[in-house]
Amino acid sequence: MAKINMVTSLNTALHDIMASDDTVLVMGEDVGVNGGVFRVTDGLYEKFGRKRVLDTPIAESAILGAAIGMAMAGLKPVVEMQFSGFSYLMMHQLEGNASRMRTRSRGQFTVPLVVRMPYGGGVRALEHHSESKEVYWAHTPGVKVVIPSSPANAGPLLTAAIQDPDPVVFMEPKRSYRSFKETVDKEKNTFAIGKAHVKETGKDITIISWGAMMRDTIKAVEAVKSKTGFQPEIIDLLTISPMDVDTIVASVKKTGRCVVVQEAQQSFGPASEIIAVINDQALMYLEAPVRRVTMYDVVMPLFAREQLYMPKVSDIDQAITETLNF
Amino acid sequence: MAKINMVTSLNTALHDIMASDDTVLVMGEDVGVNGGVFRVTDGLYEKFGRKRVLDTPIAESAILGAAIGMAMAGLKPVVEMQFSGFSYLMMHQLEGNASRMRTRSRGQFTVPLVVRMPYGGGVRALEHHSESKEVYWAHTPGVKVVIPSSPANAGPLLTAAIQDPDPVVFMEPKRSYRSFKETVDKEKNTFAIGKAHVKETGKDITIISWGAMMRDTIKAVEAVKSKTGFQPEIIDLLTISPMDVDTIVASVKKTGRCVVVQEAQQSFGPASEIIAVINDQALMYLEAPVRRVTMYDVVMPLFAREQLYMPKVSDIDQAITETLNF
Amino acid sequence: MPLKTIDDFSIKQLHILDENGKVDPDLEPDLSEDDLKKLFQAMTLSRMADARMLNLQRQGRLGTIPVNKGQEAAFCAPILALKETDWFVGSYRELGARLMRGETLENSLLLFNGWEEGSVNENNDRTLPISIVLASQLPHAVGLAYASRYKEEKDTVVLAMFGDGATSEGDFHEALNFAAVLNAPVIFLCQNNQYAISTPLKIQTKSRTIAQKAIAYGIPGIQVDGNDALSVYQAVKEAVDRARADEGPTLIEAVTFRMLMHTTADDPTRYRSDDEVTAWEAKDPLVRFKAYLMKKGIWDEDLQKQLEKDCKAQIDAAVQAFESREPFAPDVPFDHVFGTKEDVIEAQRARFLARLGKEKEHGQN
Amino acid sequence: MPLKTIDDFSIKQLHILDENGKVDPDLEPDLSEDDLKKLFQAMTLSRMADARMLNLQRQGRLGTIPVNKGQEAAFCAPILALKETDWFVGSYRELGARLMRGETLENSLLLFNGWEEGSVNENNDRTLPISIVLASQLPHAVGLAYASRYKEEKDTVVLAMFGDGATSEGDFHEALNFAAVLNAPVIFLCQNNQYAISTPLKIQTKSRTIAQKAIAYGIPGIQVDGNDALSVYQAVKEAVDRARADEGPTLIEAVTFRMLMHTTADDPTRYRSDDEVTAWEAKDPLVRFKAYLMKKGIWDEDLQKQLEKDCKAQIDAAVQAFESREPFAPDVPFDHVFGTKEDVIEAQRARFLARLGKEKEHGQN
Ligand SMILES: Cc1ncc(C[n+]2csc(CCOP(=O)(O)OP(=O)(O)O)c2C)c(N)n1
Ligand SMILES: Cc1ncc(C[n+]2csc(CCOP(=O)(O)OP(=O)(O)O)c2C)c(N)n1
Ligand SMILES: [Mg+2]
Ligand SMILES: [Mg+2]
Repeated sequence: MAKINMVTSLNTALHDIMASDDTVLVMGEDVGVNGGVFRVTDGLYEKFGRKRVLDTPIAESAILGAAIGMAMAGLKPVVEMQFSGFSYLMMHQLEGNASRMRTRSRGQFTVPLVVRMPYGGGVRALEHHSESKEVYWAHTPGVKVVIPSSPANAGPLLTAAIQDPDPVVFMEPKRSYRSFKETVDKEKNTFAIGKAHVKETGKDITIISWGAMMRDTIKAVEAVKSKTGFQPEIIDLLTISPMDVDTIVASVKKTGRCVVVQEAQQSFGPASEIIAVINDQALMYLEAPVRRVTMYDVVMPLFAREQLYMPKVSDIDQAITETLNF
Repeated sequence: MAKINMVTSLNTALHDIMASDDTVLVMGEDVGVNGGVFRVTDGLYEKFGRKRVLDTPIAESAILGAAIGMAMAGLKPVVEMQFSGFSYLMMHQLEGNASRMRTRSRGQFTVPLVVRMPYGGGVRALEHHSESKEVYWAHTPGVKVVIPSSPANAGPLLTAAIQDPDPVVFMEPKRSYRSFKETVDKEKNTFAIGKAHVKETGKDITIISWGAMMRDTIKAVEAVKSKTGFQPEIIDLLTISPMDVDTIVASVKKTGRCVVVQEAQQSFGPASEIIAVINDQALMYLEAPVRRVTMYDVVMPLFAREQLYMPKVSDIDQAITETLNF
Repeated sequence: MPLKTIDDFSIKQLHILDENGKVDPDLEPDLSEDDLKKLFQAMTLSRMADARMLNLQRQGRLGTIPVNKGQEAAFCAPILALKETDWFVGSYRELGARLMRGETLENSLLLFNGWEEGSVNENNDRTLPISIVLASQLPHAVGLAYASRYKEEKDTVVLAMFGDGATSEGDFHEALNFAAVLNAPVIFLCQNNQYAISTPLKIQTKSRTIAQKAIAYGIPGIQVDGNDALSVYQAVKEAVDRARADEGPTLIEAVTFRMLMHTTADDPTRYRSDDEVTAWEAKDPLVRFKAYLMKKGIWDEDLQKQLEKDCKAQIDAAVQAFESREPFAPDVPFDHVFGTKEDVIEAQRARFLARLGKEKEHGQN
Repeated sequence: MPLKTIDDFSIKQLHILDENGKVDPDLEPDLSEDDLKKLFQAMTLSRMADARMLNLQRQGRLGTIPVNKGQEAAFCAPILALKETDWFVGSYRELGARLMRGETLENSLLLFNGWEEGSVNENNDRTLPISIVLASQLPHAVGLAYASRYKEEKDTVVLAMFGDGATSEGDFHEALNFAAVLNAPVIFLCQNNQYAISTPLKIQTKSRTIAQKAIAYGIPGIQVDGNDALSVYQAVKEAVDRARADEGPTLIEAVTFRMLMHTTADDPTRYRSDDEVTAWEAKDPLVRFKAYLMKKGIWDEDLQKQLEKDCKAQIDAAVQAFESREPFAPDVPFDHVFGTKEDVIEAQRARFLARLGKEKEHGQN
């Protein structure tokens, strides 16, 4: 199997599922002729045509709103928000309709759709192009929030999201789009919505991350390992909500220590929920405070300063070391 | 001093500040001739006229957006969202502009405005009229989030919010609008944005709540007190963000136990952040897990079931008792 | 080439039946006696059910309701132009339309008594539940319409309703623009009842008509007398025909009036005069339509009495069924968060049920 | 009263200068020689600065930038109709307009190199920073305009710019409707450059013009040749005069073309043909305006050479200043989260600075 990057992994998944399921369609700004500004939808327009690959007017609320209508009528729309920074224009459609239609209609209408959105920093972009706001969606019942971290899980998770009966916000760490390659095993997919992936089993400390930070986290772990030879348990969260609480709790009960690494701002971030579930179910096993490594509570700085503000390998290294030594 | 309810407290604060500061204006749907659907803006139109009390078209994004423009031009708009459930239509104006203009322009432009919104359940309302989504705003840097809990703090905090140099989301627990009365001391105001209020000092357990749940929390405390004679420290959070971490941490260091009561859904809720700051700074003082009493992670049920789903006095009582006995 | 006119537009208004029930013979729609009666019956049922609901609400037997007296022609007549397989995407103030679409009055009562279960339309699965976030249902209509062509349902159309206030929302604009670009078979029908709660139309928009907003999207727009069932029907019918023939969306403004309060939580005396309301009484859509049927010789006072009796019986039965219904299971909300079983949710359900069990033991609830 | 026309509308188009610089004498605006030259100089500076920025970006000395070649008439001419005390509310593709409003090129370079500090306009505090969330700046314009009258600034107006793509957003609609209802003195100027990234106008909207969207709001709308500086100026001037006289907002559509890529991250060959671009070359706004000035006898090749030399010197100086600038302090973002000192933020600043200090010690950064 050839190694591919995350864009190719996502693109291949879209090609495959559209070929096999003609209720799947793709829509958004510049997703057709242009293949998407990051080229995730490249080639779909040529292959599946205008009816199934829709270039839309610039109207995020109507894009999601129309997709909700399509989903209620039995289609499976895959919507692209050009950047997550523009997804807040459809917040009310997601909170008010996509997430609630099943409850509102007691299951008479359901909304199986996927909202893909590139998110996160590190690509020297303009304002609004670098945020990590998974909490907005995760704090919304009825929505699933999925964040792949690598080519190997991106395509398979996107496929699972499209097949899922519920609205899925699928956040793609744009910094990881082309930064590394992996093989993708289409035959035995082990990634499922709602399941975290234990990347490495260990006994000394639980390290939790997701999205683009996963790779920095692994680098930091390797650095600490080379110094101390500790055995970390590494969890790639993959689904932010509903969270795989059991995997987290079981791990922390075993290790007694935990570091959470997120790109989102600190306060009211996903790490807080992870800490809360550990508090609920494993507090008495903790030998040190759970350490969170996060962005600061500032408006994400433009790119001249963003590297200073995003969590760095050295921050993670330090957090792991201090937590081990607590 | 006469006892007044929360609506009167807010209404009086608006009357007073508009009389003394002619840069303050009020705008929103039905806030003028009709005095607001909850009558919080009652009488302002008659007193201050159409120019300062604007009935607007139904366009939440433009309401906030226009207010942002007014604020940049030196006015202090007080915007009403008719219900918090319709505030998500202006999410992008808040996240993308109100919260960022100071950062974006390095202080050349600032956005001193208040967005009032009735929130929360318990008034037998229709769909979208009963949610508690303070986290959406609290996870947005550059925005302050304030929630009064009683007539005594509502008016003073609204005044402080209007005088604050930043955008403030001011969430009003509609269930508490008319349910009880208090005297409001205009002379010596002790409520400030960013400061929690320690309602009662104690040594056995820290109990934190805000908004409408505060009153149920106090009822529960009284019930447990009558059984056990324990000494709780009760914190009324008042400002959700930026959070008064010092007050929380100092209290928990003293008591070693904590219960947080929120009306918002459990996952990724405000209690998780409170637990996270306790974890960061006071974990080793904890003698029991911090207990969170919350709504479930379901779409807020319509009123036939809502009482079953909102935290009840008996739930709080039980959480306190169990945490004390842990 | 200096200052030149590059495009001209005009907005037309349709009136077929005058306030006395006199019809313009050139414009009279081609409707069978049965259809005309069916429409009148639906309007009457709506009026009477609405009145009963207001009554129940005032007695504390229902929650807040949006009443709709005066708008019956504007929301019932359009349904006559639809097939069952067409989609209906409404707002919250179209009781009669929903009943025509197969919704049971019992379910409406349940819904407005706080039970989501009342949102289910057991007789038609192409009628969306009520939509409260103003204009947010309009993009859904576009998506449903697009899906119908995508699935090669060649003649399905979508009828979407909303109020005058909703036209100020961004979603109204985005949806109409989207529909126009996609050539989606949607009929956008505005119930212009002159008010959005307390806000009169002139504060809502400076355009003289809602119909002219169609020009912004390059689609047809027309204003009709919304208290004249025939005008409403005819305009909708023509728009439906165009949509079926893939000639794209239409915006229709039905000019009508909300005779009572916005909802039972509202006090209209705060913002409008009795005179204004009285002036509209003369235009009552039911009175006018009845006069038309009588003039046509297909209606009389005996039929009227019988109809009222039937409606009352139907309403009584619904109220009876609604009030004698066993409560639904308390934990149903957990069933519908997701279409999959999720540990987080199931753990919370267990906690919820345990708590309920304990409360039962202790005799609380 | 049957089917009758209740309103008529027409949309006009203004052309003053043809592609060869020949002016329609009846429509020629009343502009002084100085103003005409000032405008041409601004357009030239904009063109040359844009080209240099593209160059710098290609060399990795700037981040992603939105280039704007071809639109100079459409965004520079309007500024000539403003006073310094009027407000300018732009989007991101109006470099020349911003320079005319007192923004320094050095600051533009800083901004597009990732420094918020570049957003500050030291010479004019009524020019908002660039706005990236499409159409979201339009409601701000309405608020600024309302505030000017509230504060009894009797003749302040607000000029707002946005693209053709932005007209599909809900905020466009809400803002224009709001402005109309409030009678706010705003000039809404659409830079219709035919594309929104890869999306051509016909996928953006079905209306033949953007100008006709004004009809939806009951306000005047006009289309102008956006590559003709005189037409743009004249239409804006008339709208400004109306706004100053409290006659309300206007929508102006300037028909122009984006000659290059959307931003430096874009590859326009994926979605449009060379032919299409070439056809627009003949309409270049600078060529045409220069020919007009020459015909008028107020411009010649010597002046042209001098102008180009001056612009180059100015640009060189700005690039030089930009590249030799000391970096700003790293912790400035903490200064601007709030206007008050907040413990949570200051604690994080301390942690941030401590970390930086440690990194300095360790020689990292
Ligand atoms: C997005 C949104 N904002 C505000 C409200 C609150 N609200 C409910 S009904 C209403 C007035 C609607 O007026 P209109 O569209 O004319 O419909 P009508 O009620 O007259 O039928 C308002 C403001 C809402 N439901 N949704
Ligand atoms: C709300 C929003 N959605 C999407 C984008 C991404 N985006 C940036 S520019 C652009 C195209 C804008 O086209 P137009 O309004 O015609 O302006 P132009 O770039 O042509 O000047 C898009 C889709 C954005 N900036 N804001
Ligand atoms: Mg109305
Ligand atoms: Mg454009």
